[in-house]
Amino acid sequence: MELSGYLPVLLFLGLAALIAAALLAIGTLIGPKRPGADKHAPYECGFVAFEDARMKFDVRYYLMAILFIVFDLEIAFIFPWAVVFRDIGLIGLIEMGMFLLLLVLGFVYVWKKGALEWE
Amino acid sequence: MTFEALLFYFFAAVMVAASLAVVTLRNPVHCALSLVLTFFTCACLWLLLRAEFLAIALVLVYVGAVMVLFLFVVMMLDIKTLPGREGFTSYLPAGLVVATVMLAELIGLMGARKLMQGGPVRDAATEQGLSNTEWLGRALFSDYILPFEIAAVILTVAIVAAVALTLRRRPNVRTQDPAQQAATRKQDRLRLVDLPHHDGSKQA
Amino acid sequence: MVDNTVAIAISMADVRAMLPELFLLAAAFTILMADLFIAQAQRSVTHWLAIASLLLTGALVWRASGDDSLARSAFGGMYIADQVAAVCKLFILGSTLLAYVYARPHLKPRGLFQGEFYTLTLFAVIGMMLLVSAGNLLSAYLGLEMLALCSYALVALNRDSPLSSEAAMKYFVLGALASGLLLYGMSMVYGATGSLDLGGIRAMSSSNLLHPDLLVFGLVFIVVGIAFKFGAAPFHAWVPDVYQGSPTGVTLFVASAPKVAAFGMAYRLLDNGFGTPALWPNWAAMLSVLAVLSLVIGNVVAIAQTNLKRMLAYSTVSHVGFLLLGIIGGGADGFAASLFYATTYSITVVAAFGLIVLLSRAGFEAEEIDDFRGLNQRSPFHAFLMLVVMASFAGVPLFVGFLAKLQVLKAVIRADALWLAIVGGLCAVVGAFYYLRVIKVMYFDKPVADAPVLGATDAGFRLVLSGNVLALIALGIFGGPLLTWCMRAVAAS
Amino acid sequence: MITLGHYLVLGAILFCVSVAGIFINRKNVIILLMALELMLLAVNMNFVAFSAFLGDAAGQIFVFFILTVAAAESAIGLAILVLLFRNRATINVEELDTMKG
Repeated sequence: MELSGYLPVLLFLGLAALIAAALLAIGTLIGPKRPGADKHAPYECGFVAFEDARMKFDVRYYLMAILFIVFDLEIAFIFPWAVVFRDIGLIGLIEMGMFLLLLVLGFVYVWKKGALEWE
Repeated sequence: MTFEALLFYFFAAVMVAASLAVVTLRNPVHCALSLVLTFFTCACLWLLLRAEFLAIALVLVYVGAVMVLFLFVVMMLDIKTLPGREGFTSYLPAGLVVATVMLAELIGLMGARKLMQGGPVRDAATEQGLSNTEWLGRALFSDYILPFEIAAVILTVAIVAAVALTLRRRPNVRTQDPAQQAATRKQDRLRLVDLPHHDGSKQA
Repeated sequence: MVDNTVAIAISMADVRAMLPELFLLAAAFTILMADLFIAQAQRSVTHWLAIASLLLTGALVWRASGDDSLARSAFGGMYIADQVAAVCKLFILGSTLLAYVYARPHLKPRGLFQGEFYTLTLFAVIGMMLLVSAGNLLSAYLGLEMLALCSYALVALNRDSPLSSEAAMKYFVLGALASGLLLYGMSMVYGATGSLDLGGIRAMSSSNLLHPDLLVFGLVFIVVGIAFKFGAAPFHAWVPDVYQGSPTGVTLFVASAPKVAAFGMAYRLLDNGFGTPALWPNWAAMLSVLAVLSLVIGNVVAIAQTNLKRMLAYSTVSHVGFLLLGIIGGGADGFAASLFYATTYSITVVAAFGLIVLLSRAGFEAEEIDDFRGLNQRSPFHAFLMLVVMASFAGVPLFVGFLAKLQVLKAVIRADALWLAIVGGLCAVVGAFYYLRVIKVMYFDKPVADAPVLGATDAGFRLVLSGNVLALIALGIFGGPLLTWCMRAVAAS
Repeated sequence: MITLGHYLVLGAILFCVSVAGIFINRKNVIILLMALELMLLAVNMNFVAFSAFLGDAAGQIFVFFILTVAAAESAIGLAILVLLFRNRATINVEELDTMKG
């Protein structure tokens, strides 16, 4: 593997960091700052906010995130399999079939339990 | 110093700083974001080690999924009630001493000085004319069949455990069921009845 | 075009060697699916399916252990099917079976009689079977984690209990820490030997190491990791909380079979991997410290407990100390003594928690030692069963606990560690005190006015429990065959 | 030149930071879990470094499995954390002391 292939990525990252830092710096350096109570209020007109904007997340997001992790990992396993698929032949296909079967059964479990429903 | 060595020291410095931030910052959201930075710089270091596949997998799985989960949970636990770190400073000196002594011991015991005289990193995959992913895939799907299948079982266990622990059915939720709405017939909602006249006779 | 095809060396022999695990895996997934379609009223179907699959798996293990035509190692050395693995697996399956029988009357009235209890325990059993058959650091790690992940979830299964979730959180944090330490050690061992295969590590460590310093360094972390998983002092902090905090039905499982699996892991890593004469003194010295600490801390703290589950937890710590004595002894005799200890302990402890279930009923947990006050007047038969269990724990002659303690003490004496044997003997005497206290409370104290009546259990439950307890006496008097079996197993492996 | 030793020292530093994090953190279980992730990262760093310098695939494959298992592990750990918060309304390590003795 040649690392030089990643040079554009590195340059891109460096440039992105540079631009982000520059924009923030310009904003803080030359922007006018006249703080006041009204400026800090969430809404300059209308009601005063009833509660904190940081509301609690629902637990269902969490369940979705877990399922996402599991299937993300599944893809992470499928990727190298697809790359070498031609070399490992039929046994490779059976292996992946087993792997997917087990996870599909897990998926059926989640589905039947109703964890995917958003009520 | 070569450019690669320069990159190593840069990423290593960022990684150590970010990992220190994970354990010392006050706000859990900041900690989680520092952990993201740690994972990311670690992936860069793995690229320097020619472990291309793992570097990408680390970013995809950890930065893309696991840290999202961590952030969800931080958000789920009402942030106002999260404890501060009042006792933090009292444990800090002891923790620092323990960590420094342990680090010195670890480095001494594993003979790091001697290990620093070794040769450069070997790129076994390229030597065989393969990409890193091919090299790993060929080993993974031939010699590691059993662990590969066990991994599927472990992932299923994680699903079952997570659902068993956190899924709660709410009994009193009223929801719309579009399928049911669309399938409704006129007869289900509308009933035509003959109302008798006040004199008791039926209308003609 | 160049032929790049990878030769994959897998044959039906590999699959046949692993048949028990594969069968149980299929059964676990079948139960996972079937349970989705079973109404709560018919949940017993899941129960009986789980018991049937354990029995059949046991039969397969039994048949495979006697079949010499089967491969002893499969999947390129990832999986080892030797006699030690067979003995461990039979007792893992057996004590899980007993745990199922005893757990049902406890789980049912508490709303915990769910399919997840059965599927998670079955997956944990598969993890344990893989762990005791591991021929490679990777398969050992995966088996261990499968057991651990299921255990964390099982401890937290009672979702509305603050105690359960607190115990599960502690268990999780310390368990994950232990895995981290174990893995750090494994990475060092890999660096030193360039191999993940336990046989390969053993071969390399006696000849040409790449980095000799790293091997012993890694070994330290591996021993600490094993000690954590065993619950040996000073890494025992999770044991009492998990025993007390989890529902008794789960404690039944977590306290019994995993101890046999932990022995299996120690045997694989310390004997198959690091069993060379040059490495033995290194880990034996570390284990000696852990064993003495476990014996002393476990026994002394247990005296102060008023909660029976917590007392049994500290007594577990001390029993782990005894178990480690046999491993320190090393060699075939030492490991055989430990194997005997682990297997008999697993069926003793499951009986002890079974008796706690018997005295519990809906809305009431018979956890305090005081709940057993005057049990003899209320139910002489159950008081007698408890007497046998406690006497066996204490190591009173004629009971199986005595025979087990004798074997491990002999093993350390043979290894020229007389001082360890003396510490062990003294601690056994101290330990006898708190077991005898339970017996005293049952026989000589007056029952309190609002003494709990025995919980509702069916005849099958009582029959199995009585058989379980009688086995403790039978093995105490006629324990020879099991002991010989253990010795032959270790010698042949 | 960057050698195996450099990477191992880096792994050791990460390991010590995570142990220190576990020690000084008595207030928040989430940060404890993050420190545990750091420890696994230290392990992975060692494995990848050894694997790269040995030219052996086994180490990198082990890391792939550690990533898989650790993701499953943190999913279950966070599920327990959610339960704990719901039952006890705290995730303060020092307040988790209902059981004593």
